[in-house]
Amino acid sequence: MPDFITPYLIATLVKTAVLAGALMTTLAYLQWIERKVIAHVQVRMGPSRVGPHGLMQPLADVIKLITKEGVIPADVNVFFYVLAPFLAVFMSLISISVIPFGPPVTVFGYTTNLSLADPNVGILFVLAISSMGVYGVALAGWSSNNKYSLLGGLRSSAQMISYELPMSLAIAAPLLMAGSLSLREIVNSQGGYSFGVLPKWAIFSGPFPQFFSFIIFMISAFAETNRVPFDLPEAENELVAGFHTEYSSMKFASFFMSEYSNMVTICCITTVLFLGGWHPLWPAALGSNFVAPALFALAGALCFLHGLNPARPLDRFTLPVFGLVFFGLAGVFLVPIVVTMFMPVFWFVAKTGFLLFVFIWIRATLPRFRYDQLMSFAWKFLFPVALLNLLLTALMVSLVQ
Amino acid sequence: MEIFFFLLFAIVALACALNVVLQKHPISSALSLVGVMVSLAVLYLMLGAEFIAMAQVVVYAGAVMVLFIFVIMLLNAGAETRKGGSITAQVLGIPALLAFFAALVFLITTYYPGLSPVKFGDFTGGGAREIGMKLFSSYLLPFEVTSVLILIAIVGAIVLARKELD
Amino acid sequence: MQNLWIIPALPLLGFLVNGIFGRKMPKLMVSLTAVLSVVLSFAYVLFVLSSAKSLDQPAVEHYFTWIQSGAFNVGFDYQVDKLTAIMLLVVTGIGSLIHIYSTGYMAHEEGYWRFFAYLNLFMFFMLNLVLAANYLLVFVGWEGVGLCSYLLIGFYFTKKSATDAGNKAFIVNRIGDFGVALAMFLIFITFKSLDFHKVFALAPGKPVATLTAIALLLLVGAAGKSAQLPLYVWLPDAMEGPTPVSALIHAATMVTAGVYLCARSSVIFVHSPAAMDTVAMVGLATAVFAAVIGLAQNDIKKVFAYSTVSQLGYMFLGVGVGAFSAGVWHLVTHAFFKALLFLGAGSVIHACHGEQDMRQMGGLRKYAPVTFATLGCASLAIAGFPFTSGFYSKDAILVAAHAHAPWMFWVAVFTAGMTAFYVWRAYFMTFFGKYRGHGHPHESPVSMTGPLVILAALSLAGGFLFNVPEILGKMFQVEAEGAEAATLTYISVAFGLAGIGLAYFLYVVNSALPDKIASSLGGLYTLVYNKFFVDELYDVTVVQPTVNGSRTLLWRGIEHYVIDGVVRGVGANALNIGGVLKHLQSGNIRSYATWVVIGGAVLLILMGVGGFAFAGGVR
Amino acid sequence: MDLNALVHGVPVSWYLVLSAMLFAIGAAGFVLRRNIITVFMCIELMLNAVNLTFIAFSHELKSVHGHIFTFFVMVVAAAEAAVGLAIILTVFKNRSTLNIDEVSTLKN
Repeated sequence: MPDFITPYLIATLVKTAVLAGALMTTLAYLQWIERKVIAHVQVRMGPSRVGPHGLMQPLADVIKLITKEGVIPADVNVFFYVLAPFLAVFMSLISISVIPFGPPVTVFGYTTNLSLADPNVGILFVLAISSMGVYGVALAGWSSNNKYSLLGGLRSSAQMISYELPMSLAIAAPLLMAGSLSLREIVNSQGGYSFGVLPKWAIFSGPFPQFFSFIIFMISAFAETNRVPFDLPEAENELVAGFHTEYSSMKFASFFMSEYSNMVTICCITTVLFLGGWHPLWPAALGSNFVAPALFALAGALCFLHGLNPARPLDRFTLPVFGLVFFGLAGVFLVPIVVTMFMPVFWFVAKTGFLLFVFIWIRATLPRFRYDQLMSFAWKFLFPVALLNLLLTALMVSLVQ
Repeated sequence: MEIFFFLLFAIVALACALNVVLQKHPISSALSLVGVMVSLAVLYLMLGAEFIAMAQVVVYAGAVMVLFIFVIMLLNAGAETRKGGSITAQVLGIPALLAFFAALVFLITTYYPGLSPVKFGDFTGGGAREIGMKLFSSYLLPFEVTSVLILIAIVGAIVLARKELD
Repeated sequence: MQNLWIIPALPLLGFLVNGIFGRKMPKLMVSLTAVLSVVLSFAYVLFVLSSAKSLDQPAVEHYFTWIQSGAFNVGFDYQVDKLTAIMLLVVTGIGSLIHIYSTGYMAHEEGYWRFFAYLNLFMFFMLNLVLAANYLLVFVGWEGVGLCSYLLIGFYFTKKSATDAGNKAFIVNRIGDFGVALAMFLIFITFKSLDFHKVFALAPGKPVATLTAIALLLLVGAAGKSAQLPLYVWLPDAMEGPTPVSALIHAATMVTAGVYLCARSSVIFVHSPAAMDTVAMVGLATAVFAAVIGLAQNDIKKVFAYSTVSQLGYMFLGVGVGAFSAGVWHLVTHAFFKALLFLGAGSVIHACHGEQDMRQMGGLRKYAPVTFATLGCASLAIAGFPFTSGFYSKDAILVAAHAHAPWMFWVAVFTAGMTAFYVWRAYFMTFFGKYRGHGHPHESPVSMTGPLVILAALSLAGGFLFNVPEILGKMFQVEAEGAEAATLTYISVAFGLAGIGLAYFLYVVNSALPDKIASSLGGLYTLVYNKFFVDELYDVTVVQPTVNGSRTLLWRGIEHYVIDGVVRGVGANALNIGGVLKHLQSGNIRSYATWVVIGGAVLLILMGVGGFAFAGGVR
Repeated sequence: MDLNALVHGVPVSWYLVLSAMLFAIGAAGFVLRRNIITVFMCIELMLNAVNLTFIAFSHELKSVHGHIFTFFVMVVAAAEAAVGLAIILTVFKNRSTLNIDEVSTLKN
């Protein structure tokens, strides 16, 4: 074996492969989940044709988008037109590499972090990458040589720049309490429980609970990811489809991919900064380890229940299968080795998943802002409040020390 | 290892820098400049300047250059026109530049050949904590003055931009 | 940390609020902001002093490094020790009273907010001055109070005499400030530091000549700020400002900054006997000189102004003979009774509808009883009536002076008699006899009489309530206070009583006599009445030559022929050269850039040829 | 150049030469380009080159002061970009050209 193949290299490659696979699957199925959730909010069925419960829908979408003709309109700046979706996807995927999903684990005697990288300035890295995300959108808008696209691009750049400020300020407050820029350190600083039960997450405890910061961060996150109610760059009724009007096929899909990937990343960051990362909601001594099996078992039981009274004929077969899968998962999460290794990951994923659900939920609920409202909201309300919150936090932190 | 990454990003930086100067269209120049800045950020990382590397990306690539692109889009600036001109620049420009560059390289190679080699991890004093400590102790006054400067710049930019409206 | 910065910060806050928003705020808010900021500051001073463990050693608080340049390192440091504590109490205490008084006195004036903004700014700088822990920070306060003094003297800026007086104060003070600046340079060269504790620790080992030079330069500054000979001329004119300003700045606090500086630098002074003697002589001469002028003044504020100059001379005498604590004691008691005198004078002027000439007053004791009573207390105190505050402090100085040189005692005690005479002359002219002015005099509002009463109590009892020498203890290295000599006390009291009696005889019993005496003295009276023509003398010897010299020599001579000639010559040649060079100034940025690059290349090549002298400095 | 030495790391002088090259390219752009925005970008390029020198020397001296200086350069550059671009907007509005050679009079 050549000497450059170190355990570190192997571990990194494996982690990269696992993470990339998991992330891509998540992105694909996030679309499905979103459609399903919105459908249920609106009392509809949602996708249900391809596969059981429409589970194969993402696959079908991908095949459709790949096989479609990739039209390159006549008067576009070809280089930038092609570059823009790549930039967007690249910038949205790369920041997942610094997210810590769990505490260090030991596999075959080799201890490794459950994250691809752990730079000392992790959160700055995330900010840096997210600030670069503007380019994809702005370039797409400009290179399309279409005034709606250009407007969409300009709008989205302005929006992202504006909301980056309150977001950075909201991030700074929990950083003050953690005293580090490394995401792993930030999560570690939120471990433990006050009074034995209340977790020391930034949102709950510390010298100044970061509740406002959390809210500000979430609002900015909606704007940064161009989600409803801040989805002005792609406001259909005003701008056709915004900056990606002229895009088709896989290039079009990559913008969606980047949007969902941004969502996932930002939910991970929220979990790390405010919700204590992989730390469970209550101590393991009080049985938090049984949450995962209980949840899966509950899901399995529900599947069986619905399988007994099927709404559609096919459900009679599919739902019990899902039920068995869930029961299996519940069983897996009772195995001690899995508990020690993956229970933190479960908690992390659970929190992130909940936040993603909030994103979808809000999309199904709220109307869109007007552009001037959006801007004045960022500059005249969010920014001062974030600043005030930062000042208060700094004051409290310095008083406590 | 270091030599590989250095050469990679140095070449990228140089290529992008040349592109900045050679491209006709300002938006191509701007994006090439972003490339220079990001490669420089990587070089900073190799030199142990973690914080500055990130600040480089956030401030330069993420803010300043976005502003440039914004203005280019806003003015819909096209490829440059060739009208009027400076005879001085055309006649003396290239020789002067070459002389300047040659003198600079000569000085560097003559007087700084024996500096210690850069190895990743040699210098770890460039984190946010160290810079923050220095910034808020020895450099407090410059820091505060800089904040005033930024305030002035904001006011100035707004005044100039408002004039543009009426 | 006792967070001393809060003390000056509060008035600064008041200044900012009033200065920025005062124009738009209702008067009540303005006065509330101003008064509250100072009163809170006073309260915080009390809190600091009560919570301080020991004030024997100055507790230095370092906030941040202000200037750092090579070996020159000045921090923004405050310190509090006993001397500072006393000054703090005086400044904030009297300041609070005068702020309250001003709300009544200034109630009907234009620029009400401006007045209070300036007054708060003054408080900030004064507190900065007494709290500072190094000379440079003292100098900031020193210049700041000078600025506020200028602003407040010229408060009625539509009046030419007021703005002139402001300019005069500012210019005369510049001479003193120049001395302080030179002293600071010398201190830094000698001690490599401006911090008090470092300077004072090193002072004993330095050559006497250097210390003498520093002390004398400091004395120049102190003489400017504290209106000593020969720089006293600005203070009487400073009475053009509103009366509360005269009381606060030109009687109680700012003018004592010079005394404070000398007392603060006592370590330097005691090592230089020559400087000490100079201080004593300057003080004594000023005391006598001002007292003589005070004898013949008719403007009530001018009388008190000259008495201030005279009393400041006393303080310098005390400092000069080595009785630093006696000097500071007199500073404190003087702050009480002179603030009271001025506030009382203000009340009198208020009562007489702005009249300041004592010949237009009289018989006011019926109309303004509270002013009458309180001003009486102040007059007793300044005359050194037994057991009033002035008695103790003046006595301490006199005893020290006697121990130093008996003749100084005799001159000083004679001056004390004169002081008693002219203050009581003013008192009798104002309150006794018949009212000689116009309109109906009236008593002032409570906001004005209230502070008067408090200050009257302090004037009477302040002497033994605040036994400064006892408080200061071993603060100063050398205390030359002689043994308590009862005889000396009797003599000084006798002189004081004689002065009062003479005033009573001349201005109440036989009020026609003074005019006869004046006319019989003839030229001498004219001389004194015109303040020895010092202003005219300065005008002829300093001001006119400066102005004329500037006009004839600098303007017509140097400026017109030499500089203009050079400029024209250059201009003419430049035109020719420019004809050639104008092609460089094409207005084309790229050409400019090319020239910059060429310049850079030439510079680099020269550096290479020159061997790159600083190459060795890298490591 | 001893190639074996390169295994131990990159000589600092390489960084300096790279910085000199970037600076020279930036200067060339400044002198040769006509578009005012491009010229402005070349200024940023030169600033970046200088920053690299600061960081390189900071590594050589093992001190953080060079980083601080770079930090200030960045902040000033950001302020400069804001004002400069505002000026460019005004110039464009007044003369409707971005050619630096046409903006060569100080009159009106």
